[in-house]
Amino acid sequence: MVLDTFEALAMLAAIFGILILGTTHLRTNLSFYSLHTTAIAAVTAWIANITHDSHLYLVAAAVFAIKAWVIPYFLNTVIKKIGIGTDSGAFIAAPLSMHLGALLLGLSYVISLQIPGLIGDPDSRIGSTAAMSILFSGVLLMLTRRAAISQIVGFLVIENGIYLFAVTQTHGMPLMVEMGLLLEVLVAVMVAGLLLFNIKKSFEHIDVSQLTELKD
Amino acid sequence: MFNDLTQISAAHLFTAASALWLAGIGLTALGRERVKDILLAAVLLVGCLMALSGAAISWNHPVEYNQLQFLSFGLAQADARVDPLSVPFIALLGLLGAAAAVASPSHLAAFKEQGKKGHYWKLTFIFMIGLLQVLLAANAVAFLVFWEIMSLSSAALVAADHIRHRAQRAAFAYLTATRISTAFITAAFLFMHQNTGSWSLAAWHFDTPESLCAAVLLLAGVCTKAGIWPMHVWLPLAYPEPPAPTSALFSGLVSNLAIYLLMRLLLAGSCSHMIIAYVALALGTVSAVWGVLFALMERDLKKLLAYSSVENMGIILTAIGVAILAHSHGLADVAALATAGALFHSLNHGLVKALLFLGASSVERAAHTREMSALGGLSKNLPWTMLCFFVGSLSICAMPPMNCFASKWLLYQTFFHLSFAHVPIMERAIALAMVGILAFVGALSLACFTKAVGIAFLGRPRSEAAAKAKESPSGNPDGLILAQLLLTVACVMVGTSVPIALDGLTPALQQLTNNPALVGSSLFPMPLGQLTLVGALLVSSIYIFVLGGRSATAKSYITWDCGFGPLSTRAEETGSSFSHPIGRIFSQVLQMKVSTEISGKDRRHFPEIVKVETFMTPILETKIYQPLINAFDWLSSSLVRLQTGSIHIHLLYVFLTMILLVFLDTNI
Amino acid sequence: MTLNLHAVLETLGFTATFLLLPPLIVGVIRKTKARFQNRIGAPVLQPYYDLLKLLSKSETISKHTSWIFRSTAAVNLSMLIILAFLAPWTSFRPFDLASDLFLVIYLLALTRFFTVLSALDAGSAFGGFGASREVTLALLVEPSVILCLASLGSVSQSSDLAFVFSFKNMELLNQPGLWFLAGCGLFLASLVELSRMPADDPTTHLELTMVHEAMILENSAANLALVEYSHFLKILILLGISSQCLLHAVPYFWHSTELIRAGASIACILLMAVSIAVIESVAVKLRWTKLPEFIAYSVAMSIFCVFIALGKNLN
Amino acid sequence: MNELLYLMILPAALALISLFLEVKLTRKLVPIVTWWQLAIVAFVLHPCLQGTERMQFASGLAIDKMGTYFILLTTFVVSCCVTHADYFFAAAEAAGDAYADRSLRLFYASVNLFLLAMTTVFLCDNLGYLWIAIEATTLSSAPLVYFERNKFALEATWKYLIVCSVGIAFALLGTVFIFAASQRGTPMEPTLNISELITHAQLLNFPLLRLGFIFCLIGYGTKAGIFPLHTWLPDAHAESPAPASAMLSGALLNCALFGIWKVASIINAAQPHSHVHQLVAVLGTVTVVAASLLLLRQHNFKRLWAYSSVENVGLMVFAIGLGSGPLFFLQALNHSLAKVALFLLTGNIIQASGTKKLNKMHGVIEDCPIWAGLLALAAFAVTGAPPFGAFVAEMSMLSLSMSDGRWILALIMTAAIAISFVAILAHVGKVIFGSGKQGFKSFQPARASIIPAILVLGTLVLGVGLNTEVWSGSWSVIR
Repeated sequence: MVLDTFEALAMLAAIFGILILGTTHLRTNLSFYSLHTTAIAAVTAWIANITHDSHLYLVAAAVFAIKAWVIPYFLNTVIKKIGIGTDSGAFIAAPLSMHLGALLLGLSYVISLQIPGLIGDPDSRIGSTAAMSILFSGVLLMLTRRAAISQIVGFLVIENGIYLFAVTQTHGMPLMVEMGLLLEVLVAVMVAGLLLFNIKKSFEHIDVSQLTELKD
Repeated sequence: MFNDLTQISAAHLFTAASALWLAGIGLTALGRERVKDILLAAVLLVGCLMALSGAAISWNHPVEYNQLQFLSFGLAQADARVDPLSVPFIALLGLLGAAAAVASPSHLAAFKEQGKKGHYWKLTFIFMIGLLQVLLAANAVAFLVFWEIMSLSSAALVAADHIRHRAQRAAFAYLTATRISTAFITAAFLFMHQNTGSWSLAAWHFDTPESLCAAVLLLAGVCTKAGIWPMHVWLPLAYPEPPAPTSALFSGLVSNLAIYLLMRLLLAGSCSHMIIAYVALALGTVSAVWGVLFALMERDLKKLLAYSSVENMGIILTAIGVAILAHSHGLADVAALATAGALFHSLNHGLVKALLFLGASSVERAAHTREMSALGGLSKNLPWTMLCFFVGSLSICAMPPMNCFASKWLLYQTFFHLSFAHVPIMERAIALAMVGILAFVGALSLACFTKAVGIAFLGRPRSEAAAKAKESPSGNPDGLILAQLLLTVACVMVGTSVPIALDGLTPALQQLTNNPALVGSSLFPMPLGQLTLVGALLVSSIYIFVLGGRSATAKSYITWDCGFGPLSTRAEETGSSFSHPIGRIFSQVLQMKVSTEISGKDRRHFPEIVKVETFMTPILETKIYQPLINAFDWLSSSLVRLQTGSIHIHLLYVFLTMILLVFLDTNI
Repeated sequence: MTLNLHAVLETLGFTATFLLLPPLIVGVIRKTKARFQNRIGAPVLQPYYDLLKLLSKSETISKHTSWIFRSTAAVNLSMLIILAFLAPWTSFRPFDLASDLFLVIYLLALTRFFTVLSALDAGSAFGGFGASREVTLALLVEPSVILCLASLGSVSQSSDLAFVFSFKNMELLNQPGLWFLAGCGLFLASLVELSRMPADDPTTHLELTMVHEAMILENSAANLALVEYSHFLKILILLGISSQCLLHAVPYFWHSTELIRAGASIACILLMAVSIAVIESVAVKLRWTKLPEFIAYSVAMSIFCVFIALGKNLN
Repeated sequence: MNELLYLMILPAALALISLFLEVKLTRKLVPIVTWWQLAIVAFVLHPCLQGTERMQFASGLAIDKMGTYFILLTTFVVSCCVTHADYFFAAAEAAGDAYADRSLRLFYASVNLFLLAMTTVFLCDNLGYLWIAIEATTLSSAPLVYFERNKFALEATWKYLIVCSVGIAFALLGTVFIFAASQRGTPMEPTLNISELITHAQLLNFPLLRLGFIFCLIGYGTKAGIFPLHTWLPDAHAESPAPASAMLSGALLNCALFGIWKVASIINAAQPHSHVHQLVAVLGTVTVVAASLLLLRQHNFKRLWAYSSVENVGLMVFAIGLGSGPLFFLQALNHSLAKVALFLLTGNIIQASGTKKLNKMHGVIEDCPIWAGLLALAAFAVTGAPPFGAFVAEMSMLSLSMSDGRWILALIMTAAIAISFVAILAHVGKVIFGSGKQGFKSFQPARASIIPAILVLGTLVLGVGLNTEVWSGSWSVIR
């Protein structure tokens, strides 16, 4: 199978996404996340190139600026401020979850064949596979990591997966929507980061699996 | 012309009564003196009199009116109508309401807090409005609305003495039962609406195959509300709890309205489902026997009365069952008898049970207890209460010439006539067996009420409180006694003029049986009034000529004590020992066990302390309801365990649901 | 309106019969029992003397009693007098008074209601015992009585006992089995209702074990006389009804004259009195807990009656 | 465009002002302005209330009758809550645990942003904007949940934020799918514009549309609290201060459900009787059943009402599954009125008795009869007892469901509603009845009752004055 450039980039993004699963070191996670988002921005730019859609360039730039640069920078600052560098542990050991992520990449391919309406549309299959895989990586990240910051990263990865899906399957949504989404994600991360400080202050840790006071 | 006039005025009277009561709620906020109680009682009374006169005017003239149509409950407006079936119940409501109004001020005089009085009045007025409008509702939605208003306000009245845990529990049990009943009835209404496309109660007929489902649901709902076995467990808890005046309304009307609904829909709607008839017969029979058996074993005076309601509701239900049966067989005479029996008995029972509850409340007020083992000898201190309770007991045991005798007689005749009608032999066998069962139930209820009167009022006082009891705080008969007397007179009057009463019910019976030739009094050919007269003459002449002349010379002495000297009152028969022989016979049903504990050095010959205790395990509660509650509890707690508090698990739910829904979506 | 002299005379005769006969029946029972015990016994008319004696005595009343106690005797006697007019205890009836089956049963129940309450009124332990037992027995007996009579009524399609027991109802003509079973069932039930052996021994003086006597322990003088007399009247009526059943079982009486029937009615009642005496002489009082087993026979009879009645109307 | 400005300017301005203004002033000012806002909204949007008129503000921003109703309801709820909040904070001061000025400033700023976001939700005619607006409601309400600044509030806020954001992310995926559906195999221009999608619904790629709807259902359903996605809901509703709980329950849930409704109306236009509707109806029923069972075992007064909200969400989802917009709104309206009254009253009672634990509360009727009476009435109202409005809505729903042939669901629903009634009344009964509580400090009970009384009266009027056939007939759009 010969991959298009943008497909190759998408797969690269998926692989970076899986690599995030491989370590509990938070700053490494963030670096991988940055690379992963950069790849997605590149996909966007390449598709803009194909479709000659000028607004996609803008989106690519914004994605790169906000998601690959501002957000990781902000989260890095948070990590520094609260002084917790590694995740306190995972429910599934990090390497294992990375392997699981890799397996899910395969599954994603199978699923993307199943999506109704996309069947028989070969040019989108790799893109949706990558997007699905990223989605799964994010889900795994959220489900297996204890640190609050990992959950934020997990959410971001899921969001990236959906974004990649949108870009590859529909060649980008309307500009206003894309920009709104970006802004929204940014604010969400900010709010979550502020809460993170408070969690650290109140509980002296950021292990969300210990937040189980509220139940029936 | 005259007809129009009566229609308008009857409708106006009912609306005005409701409006007056509504205004009464507002009046509770004004003034703070005792005058207010009398004013509010007057409001209640005037409303009741309006309802009574409205019923009298519209007795023979069905009225449909739209004065309440500014109220709209979403699916339908508050259409109202008065038809022959609702009129007798409205009359009962007016009478019992008047009794409650008369009893209220003296009941409230004992209250210290103003707030409680306010609650009492507000809830009573709402309750009354609910009761009246349920009877006037012409469509199912309005019916449901007022039905719930009535149920909820009466539940709040049950909780009137809410400081006590018992009242809270009772209110909760009642609320649960009434909500379950409403759920069933709602489902039945939905089905009927689906079948007929109309909410009007008059448009519903239960003679099509698809109406079976609705009929079953309706029966279930009515059984729950009327306290039919096995859904009666709430009844002995709830009936004793409301304040004295409202307990009369509660016991006399709440269950009766369920029966009213059943008659309105199934009888007037010409139900032709045999299965309904059989189920009604079976459930009615079981609850008649069960109710009276438990009533007999009961130690609490008001609970005894409550269980007796279970019995009577059961009997009425059997009659309705037979009416359906006879209707589908085309037996006009049996159907007429059964319908008349059911209708007349539910009215009579309402009247009598209200009277008895007022009497029991009077006892409770005087002796501060309802435990029969702590009562006794009240006939001296509470002569009026005693008289009224005695008459009520006579009536509820269906002793001639009381009103319940006539209705019970109609029921006997129903089964008797069915036993030689042209129906399958099984049904005839059931009919004859039912005659025996009715006799059995009658004998049990005689045992039950001789116990109630004999243990509570006769003999010697078993406690200090009973010995010091006074008819009323002032010692003179007050409103509560007056209310009892009112109902007593009503009972006796109905009992001695049965043909007139039945003639009054003729329009209702015609409506229920769809038989315009039916005349109520023709169903009851016995000259009971004349017999009563003869009996009364005989009794008084024997009393005067044989006994009366000698009372002056009669020597008053203690009760025979076998020469041991004054006996302790503990040697008297108690309620439990009175019913013990019967309890032993039915120990399987009652789960009755007796434990005897004898202690002392030489236990066999010289026992020092003998302790005998009887235990009863309520079989339904422990064997059916407790497991059911446990099951719900288990279900609930396993669901609660889903809420682990771990965010990871919560996220997992989101993902799993997503997978499930996507799977479902792509595969259906 | 002209008074029908004949009817008046008939009524007077009828009234005199049922008013005077009851003590005689009891006298017969007592005499027979005495003979069985090889005693001469009191004269047959002794119950009359006893009643008269009681009437002349002065009364002692417990101070704990209420008006119930005083009125019970009057109520019971009145109800039984009415019952004597209504119930078909003899084939001879001076006038056509509809006597409804259920009314008869409930009038009997009314007397029980008062009796039981009056027993509880004085607050003595014995009265309580008696009352408690009375209602228990009534509970067991009532269904059998009503089923016997109702199955007769069901066959004749009428609940009017006067019609059922009139020798005119052709539906019932050839039903000796039904009549006989009903008669036996009613007789057994009457033994219990009337507090005779083996349900109750009216002659012991151990009130602890008794039913009826325990209930009337507090009554004295005229009050006692009325209560006793009412009880005698009840014996007459109940035995009368069961004897009527037996007479109807004999086809001969269906075709005989009224006079023969009337004579046979009285004779049969007296015969039954004798048989009660015989039973009481040869049987023992059953233990209280064994009584349901005895009453079960009566109930069984009534169930047979029901079966026959159902079969008779089998279309 | 001008109208849009009118609708948005006040909340936006207030959000800014309240950050800087004296808190005492803000507490008085915000309610007054919010009631003004209600008047303005009513004035601007009143043409939409008559007939079928839509108002188009800009591309992707438009409002129809349904949206207008909801926007009015939301503004009304927020107005009530901020009005009551003034009392709430005064009572807290009187009880001696006044909140810091900083907290209050943030509270009022967030409330106004929250109102702004919610207003926007109903103005959206574009699925993308809708998503953004709904996510914005989450973000702006997070500070409200965290208002108490304790560990519990923190935990609740975190769960709220993360679970809802993740859930909502799926709604984004759904939106993408619907966008793809408008792109594939049809001659039309790809669009996210809802009214266009509805107009061209027949041309859309239905399998993709359906998939998109499912993802939107999951996403907005998480926000709305459909079982088993509701897990964050009791935490957030119970830990936020009473006025905020009331807004979360009475206004925010409606926004999420409105999202579901919007997407459902596209499906409805594409294929009116698809299995998807059945699925939604079943999901609603499951939610009601589960919530009614969960209600049986509650120990915390506010969690009780939170679960009751879950139950009502189930009912609204059921209405959406039946495809009936009017009934959906009617249920939402009645639920909002009753639930806001309940949360506010519950807040009062908790402040006065100093505990949230149900087993430690008793005898409110002795301590403060007016609160007890209102609590009972509101509880009746929220459980669908007549003569309150929820009864009308539920009855109409059941009736509609019967006529659609879904009588099994109707029966299950009837039973579940009965169970929830019993469960709620059991708890409320224990709170109301019994002997009075030691140390119950009711603060200005009459003043505290004004807003709840108005709300209860409102739902009562709806219960006795509404003819649903006439009313829903006037919608003409859908059923």
